[in-house]
Amino acid sequence: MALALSREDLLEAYRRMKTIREFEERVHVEFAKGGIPGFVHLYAGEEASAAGVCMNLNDDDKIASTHRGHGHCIAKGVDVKGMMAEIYGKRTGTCHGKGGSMHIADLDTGMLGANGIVGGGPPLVCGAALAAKFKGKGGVAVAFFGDGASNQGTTFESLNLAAAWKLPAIFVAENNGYAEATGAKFSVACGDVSTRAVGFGMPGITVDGHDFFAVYEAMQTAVQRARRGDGPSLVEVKLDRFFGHFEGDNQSYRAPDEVKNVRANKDCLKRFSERASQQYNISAQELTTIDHEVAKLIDEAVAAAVAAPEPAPEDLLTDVYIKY
Amino acid sequence: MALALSREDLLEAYRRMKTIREFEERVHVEFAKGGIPGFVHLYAGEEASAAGVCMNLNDDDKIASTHRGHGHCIAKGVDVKGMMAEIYGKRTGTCHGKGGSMHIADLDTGMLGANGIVGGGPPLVCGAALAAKFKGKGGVAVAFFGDGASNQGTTFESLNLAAAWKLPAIFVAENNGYAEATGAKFSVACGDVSTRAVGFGMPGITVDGHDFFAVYEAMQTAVQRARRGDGPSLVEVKLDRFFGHFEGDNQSYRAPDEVKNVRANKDCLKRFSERASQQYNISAQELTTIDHEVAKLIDEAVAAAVAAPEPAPEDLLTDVYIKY
Amino acid sequence: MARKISFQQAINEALDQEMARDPTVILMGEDVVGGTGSDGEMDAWGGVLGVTKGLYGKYGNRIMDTPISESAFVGAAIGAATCGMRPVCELMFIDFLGVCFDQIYNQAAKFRYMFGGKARTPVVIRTMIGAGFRAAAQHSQCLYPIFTHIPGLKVVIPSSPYDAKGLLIQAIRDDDPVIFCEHKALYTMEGEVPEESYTIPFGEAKVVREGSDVTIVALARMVNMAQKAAANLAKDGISCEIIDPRTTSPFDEETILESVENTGRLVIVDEATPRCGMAADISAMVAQKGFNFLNAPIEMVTPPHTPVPFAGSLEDLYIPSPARIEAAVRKCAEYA
Amino acid sequence: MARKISFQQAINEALDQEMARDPTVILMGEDVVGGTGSDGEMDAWGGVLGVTKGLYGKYGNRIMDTPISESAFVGAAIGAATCGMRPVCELMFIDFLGVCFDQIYNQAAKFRYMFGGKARTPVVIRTMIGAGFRAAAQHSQCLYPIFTHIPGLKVVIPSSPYDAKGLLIQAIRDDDPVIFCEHKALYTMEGEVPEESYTIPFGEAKVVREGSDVTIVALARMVNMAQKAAANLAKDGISCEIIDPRTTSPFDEETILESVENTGRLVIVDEATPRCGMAADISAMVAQKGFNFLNAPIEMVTPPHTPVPFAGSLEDLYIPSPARIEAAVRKCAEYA
Ligand SMILES: Cc1ncc(C[n+]2csc(CCOP(=O)(O)OP(=O)(O)O)c2C)c(N)n1
Ligand SMILES: Cc1ncc(C[n+]2csc(CCOP(=O)(O)OP(=O)(O)O)c2C)c(N)n1
Ligand SMILES: [Mg+2]
Ligand SMILES: [Mg+2]
Repeated sequence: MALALSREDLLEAYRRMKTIREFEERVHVEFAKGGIPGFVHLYAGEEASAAGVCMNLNDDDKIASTHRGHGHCIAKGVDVKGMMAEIYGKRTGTCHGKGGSMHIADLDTGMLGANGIVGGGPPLVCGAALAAKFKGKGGVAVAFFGDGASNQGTTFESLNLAAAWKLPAIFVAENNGYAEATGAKFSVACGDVSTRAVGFGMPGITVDGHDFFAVYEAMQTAVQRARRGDGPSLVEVKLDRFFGHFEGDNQSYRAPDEVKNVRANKDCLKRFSERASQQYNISAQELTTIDHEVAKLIDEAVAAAVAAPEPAPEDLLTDVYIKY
Repeated sequence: MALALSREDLLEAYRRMKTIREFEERVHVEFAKGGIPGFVHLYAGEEASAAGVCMNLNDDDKIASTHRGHGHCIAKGVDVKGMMAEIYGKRTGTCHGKGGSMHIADLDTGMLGANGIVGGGPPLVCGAALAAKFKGKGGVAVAFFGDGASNQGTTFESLNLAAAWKLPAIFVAENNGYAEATGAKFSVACGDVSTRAVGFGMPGITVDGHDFFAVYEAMQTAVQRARRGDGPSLVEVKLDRFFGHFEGDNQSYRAPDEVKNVRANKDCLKRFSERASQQYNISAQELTTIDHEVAKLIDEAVAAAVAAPEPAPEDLLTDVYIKY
Repeated sequence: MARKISFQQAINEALDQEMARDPTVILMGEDVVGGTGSDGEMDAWGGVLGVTKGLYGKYGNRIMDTPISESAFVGAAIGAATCGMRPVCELMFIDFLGVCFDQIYNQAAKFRYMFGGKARTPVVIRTMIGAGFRAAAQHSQCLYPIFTHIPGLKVVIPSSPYDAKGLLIQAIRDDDPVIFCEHKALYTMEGEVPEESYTIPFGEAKVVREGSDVTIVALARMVNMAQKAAANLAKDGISCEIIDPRTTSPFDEETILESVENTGRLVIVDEATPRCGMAADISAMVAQKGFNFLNAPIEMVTPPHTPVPFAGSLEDLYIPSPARIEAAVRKCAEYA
Repeated sequence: MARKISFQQAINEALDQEMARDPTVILMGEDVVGGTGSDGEMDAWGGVLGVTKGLYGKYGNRIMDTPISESAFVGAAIGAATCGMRPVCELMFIDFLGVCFDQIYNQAAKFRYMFGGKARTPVVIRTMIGAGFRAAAQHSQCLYPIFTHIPGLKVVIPSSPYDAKGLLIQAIRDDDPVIFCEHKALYTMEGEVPEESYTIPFGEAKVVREGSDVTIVALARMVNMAQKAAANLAKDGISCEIIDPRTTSPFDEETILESVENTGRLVIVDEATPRCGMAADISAMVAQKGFNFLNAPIEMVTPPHTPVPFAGSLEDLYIPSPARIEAAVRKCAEYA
């Protein structure tokens, strides 16, 4: 493996993953208390994917996300406090409280938006990749989508268009085995999503999404290919979510103890820490320092969000058009 | 090859192909004269596909067609005179003149409709196959679609749904190399459409669409599989159209002499006749007799269509709902 | 008939009774069973809000989970309908019509006309509408004006458990394609519903409250809002007649025109956005056919021409409220 | 400025001039080049009716053929717009909106609002509308009421070569998503068009003909039909004022209201089907805001609530004709 990661990079990767984890665990708690409105889909358990992908990207690169978008946002560098305020529907939120959990976007950091429409992102990523191609500076665009979204026509079309136009796009299928309560074993008729790559004339690979390093490496290859102008790739990341489809889901469609086992044996943070210490000589101390910083950040984010003002009534009518 | 075709079957297959050819050549001529309104897409050159597929089907089986639907209709047994009248927009037409070339349907013969929407048919075929499955009598449903339509999201989704539900459906990709003026070499990013089958967990095969026997055989396998309850298949048929995308197309996007060569060397009727006489002992006389009958039928169809009345003004408002 | 059940139970019961009665009735949609291909229990969800829960136990494979492929499975429902089945297909939220709309308006809606009267497409598409859940711009729309615009479709929008059951049974037995809109904020509403099966014909509006000063036309959750406003207005001696069209296509013009003939004043309350919306449609009809009845301009109470905002404070402003309805009625009533 | 060119040439010229001016303007759609991946010549088609022909020769890869994947390429245009390009994307016929609608109304239209004002999506979707080609139910619709219904979209519907050029240039320079509707029966219409580049602002109706007895509002090809009717009516001393709104969103209410204030009578002619349609929308607006101006019920001349039939004899009955417009105007003028 030709990892291009420095020690600093690894600490940064850990920080992003840990921030996602803490963010989601906390939103879970706060939601249960009743403080957070709407539909909320948590990313906990899948952190290695967002981080493994985004550690390959820079600020000019773009990503499009899904309904389960918090992790992608954090990994791409969206401000955590703005996100938390947004989830609470506050005026200080990333989208001034008008978008909420399913619509966090931050074009400045190249985050083109979470999306309430399954399969909504891949076409947009074709466009972002096309713009990058015209700009000619080697930028790439990444579409995250789930196993469920892999069956949406918009996703298929985008794979083909990206190949036909030879776009610098990477399609990251986050296969967590479920679309809501429906198993991927049923819904993805070919088994692995990556099997579909050949039907679009692009390379496809399946990697263990509990392993940051595996995701990072597969993405590295795909990103390099895209930056070289050789076209798109499909990277399937197999992983598991720690929580239900959305907050409030009792998950009886999952096997008994499934989540417990996942948390015990497939925790990407644990795996990362082990390998970081064994192979890269990163100390427990270093990680614990990050843990504390992250915990503080999330505490502050929640406190600020709770204290922040609601949007003003006049906000209802603004931002529909630039000029009308 | 385990062909189940009797001599009578072969003569019937020839009759269908010849009828399609004559029908289309004549519509071409009449269109140029100005007698036929609207957008008309001719199927001439592709007859072996429609016939090779439909000779495997019975009246209970269903097909869904495309904008280029005349051949599928004739092969499935739709009344030729009704079709011609429909294309002329007459009250005696299959659809009483309200549908036209792009919307000929005849549910009684299991023809669910031509379709003006590229990719409109495959979802409907999933439904027809589902209905057949519930009926439990071994019925199947076939979706015809082009290389262009193979890139439409609705088509991809249908392939996956048919596999997930294990439907008795067969997807026939008629790859004539073009979607309007756009080459399949560009638009189908993987080359052969059949390459996509693996991404939907179903068998895929590519056959020579100028060869009735090749199409028939591949379909036989697929239909048997479907009737057995083993699920869908994707059959790609490679062929060439003799005319432009629609009437009026000057075809400058095709190579010089391309059509001439196709007509000279890849005419499915010629190939059929040769093999029919060599291998199945069918005489030129027998075929000529059919030719004459077909020519007469088409003459009569045109004469009747021209003479037929326009729809009545009150027809404008009928048939929107069964009851409103 | 004192039995009270919820709107959601009324829908479940309608489905249950029709499936029991007619073996060609089948159900399909994302997680309408919930659990297919998973390692835990089947029927874990019974629809994202539990509306179809329990039907799998009774009808097994006649209720089917689908991949997230709306074009394919909505189209499959339509195709199966043309082949003798009576599918009830769930499009989870009406907001998702954009990924399957072609099958609905270019296929199902037009078959009968294009095919010269030969097709029969008895399909029902059940779908959730409406704001109020803090579900933001892509899970809160009404959008039924779009379906109402399309010739060949029927559009049903119940406002009570009683109507939900009777209209859904009618929809399933109906031979034309029907879009059946369920306002998610009504699911928990309780009301009297007969246990036996019954149908409510399409195109017959319901006079929800009789009155003589101002006519209010409202659909779905807005009927509720209008009732609250009317109760308040009654205290000030303003008598409102509330009419719920129940179906927007076909549409009962008569009941509304008769009422406006009496009152001379009309307020239309609708949760869809205003441009080419339902309120405009009804207003135009009355302005043409009831021109002489009108003693005041028609008032329309709708959300603004904006997407649905997420924050609760904004969403509450977005949705027509009893207070806004009251104000519109007063303005209309006072006009001289 | 005596130069006359066709509607179709006006559109080609607008695209050409904007591509020359601004390198971020790119074009995409099915066969907008025509010939990609084929064995013959490139730019063989230049669009299915030749509207973009010649641009490939000038701008090469800035104009791109696409697979038949409307969701992907319309979405790509939208995505590229959010990343600094100004794509002009062709949806061949508006009838095909059903296979890509989500990207338009849930994505492009809502980004700016959902993202709290941070997005900018300067995309233009050019698309053909209208009947008259014997193209039947799936290639002849108007459907712009659906786009007009959606907050966040702008909708432009030119009726002359001059307007087509100026409005398209405005659309390309506009920072919001624009649906640009081209009536296929107008492509060959000739008219005076300046060679230089110019813009026509959105939301400004055009008084196409001045008159004092009856106001006629009409869009696209219906402007033509209305002019024919008005010419005939003038012979009988009925003076019609014809107003073309040119854009349905934003919508110029004032020009119409002012005219109705003068005439007291309004006929709306529209080629879209009537329910929740454009005619109803305009009617409702006037019935509310111009109630006191009206001396007669508003007349609406539209197709019936049916799909578009194939047969020429039926299609001609379907499309609002000068004769039907005349009759409506007379009825309106005679009302006392
Ligand atoms: C077009 C569309 N269909 C259905 C839904 C409802 N829905 C939201 S999330 C979801 C499941 C998505 O599954 P997957 O893509 O695997 O992502 P995951 O939730 O597992 O991260 C569904 C069906 C939607 N939002 N959009
Ligand atoms: C959804 C949709 N997009 C575009 C069109 C316009 N159109 C009609 S036929 C056609 C090409 C179809 O190509 P293919 O599927 O290969 O069929 P062929 O014409 O070669 O038989 C196109 C783009 C359409 N009718 N529907
Ligand atoms: Mg999943
Ligand atoms: Mg083709």
